[in-house]
Amino acid sequence: MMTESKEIKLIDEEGRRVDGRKPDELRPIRIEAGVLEKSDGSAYIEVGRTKIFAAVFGPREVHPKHLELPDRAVLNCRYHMASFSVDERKPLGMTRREIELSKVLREALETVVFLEEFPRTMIDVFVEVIQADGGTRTAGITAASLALADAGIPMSDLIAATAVGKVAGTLVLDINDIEDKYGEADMPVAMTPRRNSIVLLQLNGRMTSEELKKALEMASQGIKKIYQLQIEALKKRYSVVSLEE
Amino acid sequence: MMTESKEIKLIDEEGRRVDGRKPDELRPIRIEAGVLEKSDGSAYIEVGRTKIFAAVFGPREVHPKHLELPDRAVLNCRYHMASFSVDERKPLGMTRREIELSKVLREALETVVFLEEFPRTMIDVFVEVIQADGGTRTAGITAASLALADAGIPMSDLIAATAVGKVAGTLVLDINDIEDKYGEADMPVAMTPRRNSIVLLQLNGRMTSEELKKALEMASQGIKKIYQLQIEALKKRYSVVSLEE
Amino acid sequence: MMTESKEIKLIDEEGRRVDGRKPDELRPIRIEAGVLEKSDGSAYIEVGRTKIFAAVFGPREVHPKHLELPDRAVLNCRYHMASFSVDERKPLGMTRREIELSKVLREALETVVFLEEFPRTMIDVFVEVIQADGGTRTAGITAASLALADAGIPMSDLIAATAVGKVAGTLVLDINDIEDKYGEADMPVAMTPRRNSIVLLQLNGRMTSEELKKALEMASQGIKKIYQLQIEALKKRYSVVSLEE
Amino acid sequence: MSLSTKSPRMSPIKIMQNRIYELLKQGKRIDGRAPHEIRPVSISTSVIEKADGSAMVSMGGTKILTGIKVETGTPYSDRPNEGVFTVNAELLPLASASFEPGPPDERAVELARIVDRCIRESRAIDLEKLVITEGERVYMLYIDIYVLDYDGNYFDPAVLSAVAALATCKIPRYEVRNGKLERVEGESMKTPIRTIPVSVMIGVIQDRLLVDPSPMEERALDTSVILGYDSDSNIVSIQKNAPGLLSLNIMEQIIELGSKKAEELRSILVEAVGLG
Amino acid sequence: MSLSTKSPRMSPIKIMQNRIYELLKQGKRIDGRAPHEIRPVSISTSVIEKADGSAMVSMGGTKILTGIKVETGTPYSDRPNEGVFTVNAELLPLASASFEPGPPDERAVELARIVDRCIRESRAIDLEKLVITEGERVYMLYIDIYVLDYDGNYFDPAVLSAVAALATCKIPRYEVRNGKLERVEGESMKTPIRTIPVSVMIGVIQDRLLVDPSPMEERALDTSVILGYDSDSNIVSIQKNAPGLLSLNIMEQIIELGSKKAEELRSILVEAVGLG
Amino acid sequence: MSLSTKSPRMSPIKIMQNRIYELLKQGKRIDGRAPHEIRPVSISTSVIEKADGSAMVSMGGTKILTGIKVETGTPYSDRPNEGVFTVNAELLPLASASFEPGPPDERAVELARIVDRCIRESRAIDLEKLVITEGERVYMLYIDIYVLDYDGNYFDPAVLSAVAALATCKIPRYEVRNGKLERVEGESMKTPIRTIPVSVMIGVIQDRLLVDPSPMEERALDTSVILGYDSDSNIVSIQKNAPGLLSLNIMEQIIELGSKKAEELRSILVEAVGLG
Repeated sequence: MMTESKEIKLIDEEGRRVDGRKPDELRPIRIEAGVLEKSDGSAYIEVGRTKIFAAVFGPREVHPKHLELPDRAVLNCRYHMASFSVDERKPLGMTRREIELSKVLREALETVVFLEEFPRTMIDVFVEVIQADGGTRTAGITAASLALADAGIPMSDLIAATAVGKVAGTLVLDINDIEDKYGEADMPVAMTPRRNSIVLLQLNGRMTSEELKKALEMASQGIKKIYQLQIEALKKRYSVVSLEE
Repeated sequence: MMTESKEIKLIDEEGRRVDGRKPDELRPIRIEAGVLEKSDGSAYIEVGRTKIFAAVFGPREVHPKHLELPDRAVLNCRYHMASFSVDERKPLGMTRREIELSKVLREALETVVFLEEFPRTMIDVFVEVIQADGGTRTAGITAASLALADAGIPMSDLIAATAVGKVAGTLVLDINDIEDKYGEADMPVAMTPRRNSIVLLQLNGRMTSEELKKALEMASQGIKKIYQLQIEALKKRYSVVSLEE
Repeated sequence: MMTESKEIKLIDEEGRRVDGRKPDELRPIRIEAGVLEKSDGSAYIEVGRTKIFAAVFGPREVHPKHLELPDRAVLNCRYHMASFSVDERKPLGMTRREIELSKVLREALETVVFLEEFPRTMIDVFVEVIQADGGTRTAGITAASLALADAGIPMSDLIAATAVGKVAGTLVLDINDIEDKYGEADMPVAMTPRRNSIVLLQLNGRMTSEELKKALEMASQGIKKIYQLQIEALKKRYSVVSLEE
Repeated sequence: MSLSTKSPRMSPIKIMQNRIYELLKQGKRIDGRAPHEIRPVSISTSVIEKADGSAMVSMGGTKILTGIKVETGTPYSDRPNEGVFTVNAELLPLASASFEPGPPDERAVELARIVDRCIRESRAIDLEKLVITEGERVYMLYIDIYVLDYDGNYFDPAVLSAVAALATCKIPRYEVRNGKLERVEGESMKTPIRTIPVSVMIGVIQDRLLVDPSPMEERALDTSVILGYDSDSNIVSIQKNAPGLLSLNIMEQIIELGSKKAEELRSILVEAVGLG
Repeated sequence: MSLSTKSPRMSPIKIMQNRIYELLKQGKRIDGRAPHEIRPVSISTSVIEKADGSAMVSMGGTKILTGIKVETGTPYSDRPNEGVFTVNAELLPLASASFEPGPPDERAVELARIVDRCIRESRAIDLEKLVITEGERVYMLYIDIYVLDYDGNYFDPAVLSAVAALATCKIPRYEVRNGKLERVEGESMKTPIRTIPVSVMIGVIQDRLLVDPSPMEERALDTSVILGYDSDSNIVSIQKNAPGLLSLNIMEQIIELGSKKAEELRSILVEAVGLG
Repeated sequence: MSLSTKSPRMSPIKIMQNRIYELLKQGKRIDGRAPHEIRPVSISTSVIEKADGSAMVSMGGTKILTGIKVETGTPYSDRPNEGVFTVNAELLPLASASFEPGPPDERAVELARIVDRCIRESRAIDLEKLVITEGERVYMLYIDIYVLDYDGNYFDPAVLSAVAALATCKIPRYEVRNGKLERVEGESMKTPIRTIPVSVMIGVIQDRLLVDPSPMEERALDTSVILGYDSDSNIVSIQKNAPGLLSLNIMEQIIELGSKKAEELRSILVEAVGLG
């Protein structure tokens, strides 16, 4: 994000992006709930080539015991990338980036889950990035909140998320890996769509105050669309469940 | 084990092996029980140049507490090699090979130890390879079961073990390091000699079904001989103990 | 300490050391108690360019629980150096040297703290070396015992400490980094000044029995001076506290 | 350190074991399968575009993803004319309530080593064809296996996914030009495969065998064995991976059964990756 | 793995939160500050002679020490003409009863990454001037941050101390002579600084904002955000670092408030290090 | 982090301490030894054929195995004309119920560093003779110590075994031929030894000293000191390794006693390894 690319044209003469999208256009998104057998809830998301599984276990016994909270559930969140999910093979073990993202995802999820309903228990959320092509934390939390819903964990709202970037001076919705690498800014945003409130917000890169406000508005519009896809995925899942039962 | 050696003649014209043995001949073996002061039971074994100590502690309190089992003892087993036991200095810490071998040794020992007699306790078995010249896991479990007997832990039977190899197309008993390195297969086998049943079995390398059956038979014969040495070691130990007390 | 320097003149014609001191002269020392807000007791020390913070927490709950002792407090001590405190950047994490020094500092402090007065609790002592220019363990324990006093932890005596070195055949008090590096011996000594007894003693380097005895005497003299500075620092602290309250 | 685990000897296990054994004698299993019946297998390859090779394999409810990244590096000093491969496996915590986050535990290490052994001992990869400059620069294949959903027997689908990923891997070509290693843009080569190893996990209850156990069956088994076979029906690896006695007689039955099931799995694999 | 911590939702927190909110509505805070008032800042530079750059910063009772060591090394292959810097942070156990010894936990990692982001994304260091031989040898700056005393908001003083240490850092000069890298004795250069990034931590309780929270306020906040600004008032980094909802409307207020406070902090910093 | 351990101050200890002290005043010890009597020592060298040097030492019931592996590597930049050695120690869990598996704890680290100090500060190894090419290639000796059975005082037998292994070590010869480092097959050299360091552990109860303490004595001691001596009776290392007061007067007695016992141990060692 530090050097503006001299070679790669991030916005062409017609205002199109490297993958042909318009600035405010999302990548193709596929969302599915209930994709894994053994977790209590799960989801799969594809945003362009970004591919992520999320799974939820719990509420279950807290282990180790001393982490237990008397008045609510402990929410545990792990954001993790497969070694082959990125261009250069990621070594095994958690990187500092994965540790930080686990924290911001956990904090966002804590905002919506009714943890008080399950004191002395633990809810585990595992986000596994199997391919990373930009926007993994936002796709990851979108999948994670769906997996929580699939697990029947009560929440005040779903969380939907996307990242707004700035490339060649233009704000663009749902930035991909190349735009992130050669662009000027990457701002992941997660919101509770019904209340239109931010639950996760980060920025890497430079924006003016005005750009930042516009970028938040742009994110908010994209998030509403992603939320619709989540709802559809849940409906599909529930109808399947209904048929099955 | 992958390339058949072009230079080293693993079987000579007279059918002898690199160290002069016949295919079905064990290396010189020395077994001794009660060799360490501070453990509850111990044993030392030399199989050719392979040299191993084993020691047992317990049944003792389980630490940490949450590993305790209500209906039986926890058996803990660690297979570990000294840094200088191998040709290239082994770095400190457990290698993946040591982790795997700790598991297969533990599983073999669990088969014979009457764990149900000691609920909520722990039995620790430590196998320390001080020189590795082939057959360390089989010599290790042979010593470990002797150390358990020395510690007075009740078992359905001792375990005796050896490895059968395939070198230059010939099945050979109790393979050594060079045969392992340049041969075609290495099959460690541990058995309960009285019931003639397998408790540990692995294979690295290629064998036909027929070879495999013959190799198991060959192992079984060798194991009977090693078992006799274990019995002698125990007798010697008990007679010493009787004299001492 | 292994090669006597050929180039650096550790003692000049007039018997002066590299920094102009006489053999039995301490470096300028600054000691202050109560320098940190959030710990229960703290101290800061400068001995020449050596700069160290020490802080004490407790008596407080033992965590994890199983470390608790029924008849006295657990004393925990960590000696740690900032990465930039030394000439070559120290990698993050504890070195073997830091682990050893944590042990000898803990043992020295255990000698004077009345641990029996606080059974089932923990007292934590953290020594943070922010610049190391020789004598960090001795300056560190001098600060640590002051921090304990500042925390109101009852002790039989303060601990004061310094290191005696041997450079170019001469015994020198309070050796600095260059003398340590190019000299023949470094002997850190910590004592309880009122009882004139040793609580920490190490030696790196060669001395004859006679030299060792003289060096201990020299250390004892230096320690008395440092003790006075500790007392002054405490008085200053208490008077400040009195004014504040 | 390897520690006993909770499952094997608890009394509910004994009851389950009896039930499974009674069914086996009738040629049945709890989930309706025949004793020697493997669950449905599905294999998708090249599912991760950023990996050089990849395969998602499901076997019943067990789901495994393997990805391969190819790098270049120096060969082992005692094998200067061979490329290098390493196998890692992770039992992801999202796959089962019994898996915990953190560095690979003994089960994950065992899985990685069993897959490694199947590939290495069968000599499936012609490593001599993975040399760029002898003794100096070779291809290094990192085969990383992730268990995504654990519904029993992760061994056989892990081998399937690793071999499927290998067989469809596109190794980026490198050349030494003017003494410098350079990527030959746009060019890649297939992994030089010599044989198609597969593994077969076989469980024993008393005198009966079953294949591809479910988690409930795994807990109830007297013992179990995983066997690797090459395309010529040679046995290339064995791992008895649980406590319990195994008579020589039962072992002979296991060898024969394994050989048949290996052919079955191999034909599924060959079809999926278009080899043969 | 990131786990919930004890503080946020306990009922004593709610009571404290109400009290803080009532005070805020009256333009007050528990420690007597105005809502948008930063605690007194003091900055001392070059406090560690063995470091190439260093700064001790206190902001109220929070005390941070940053030291920089410069080494030489190889550049990243995708940035052959740029020097390298890395930021580490440790929450020393002597700074707070809530910090534990051991490897950096998620809070320390977050702190390091926020400081890194402020410096990196503002392009504060002209990395192209830190090259000795393009593609081969560059300067590497290790920026290590230690929290010595934690009395709330370690973010803003950490950025101040890192930037103060950078701005006053004396980079030892190296040259390549006859193909060998050599230290040019006695010579050093200033860090090539292009802009002065600072961060501002802003807390939210309902519809009110406060800056530079105390520990008690941190626990009572609905949520909080740390924003980094460059000298031209661009926002260069944001981190929402706590659970809680944040409306777009409040976020706009935060951006504006942050911009003002950033200027205030920058002028203190510029004066302390003699830049401008 | 270093934590208090259970033993030192419990009341059963006080009773044992009184009993030991009363015996000492009569010139006796619980196991029948005189206060200044070392337990029987046995030294076997070259016990591990795969190591370049090795020695098994028992001192009463304490048993130590040291092995040395020689490799080649680059010297430290500030000592270009010296070989390198490192000492590691492990307190194997099979040696005592009080040792746990895992990375070396503070006791193991202390043991390694005490042995290292005895060898390094006595300048026992002529490191300048371990250079292959100055500044580029030197011999590196890895001295690894394993405590196999712990019946008190592992320090003195550890030093004995390390020095015995060194004195009998056969360093494989390497040469640089045509710019390449090559092993000179079949040739080896002795470790260049300049002095024979030994250590003596001395325990203090009130005004009495004892040497080579048993575990029971170790727990009951007021304090203890380990001293290293070279062949010329210089003291080369000291470690007070336990809490407790030590008067200057007692320390003088310790120095003299240590010197005598060091000679005794050295003569046993010299005889065993055939040096002198």
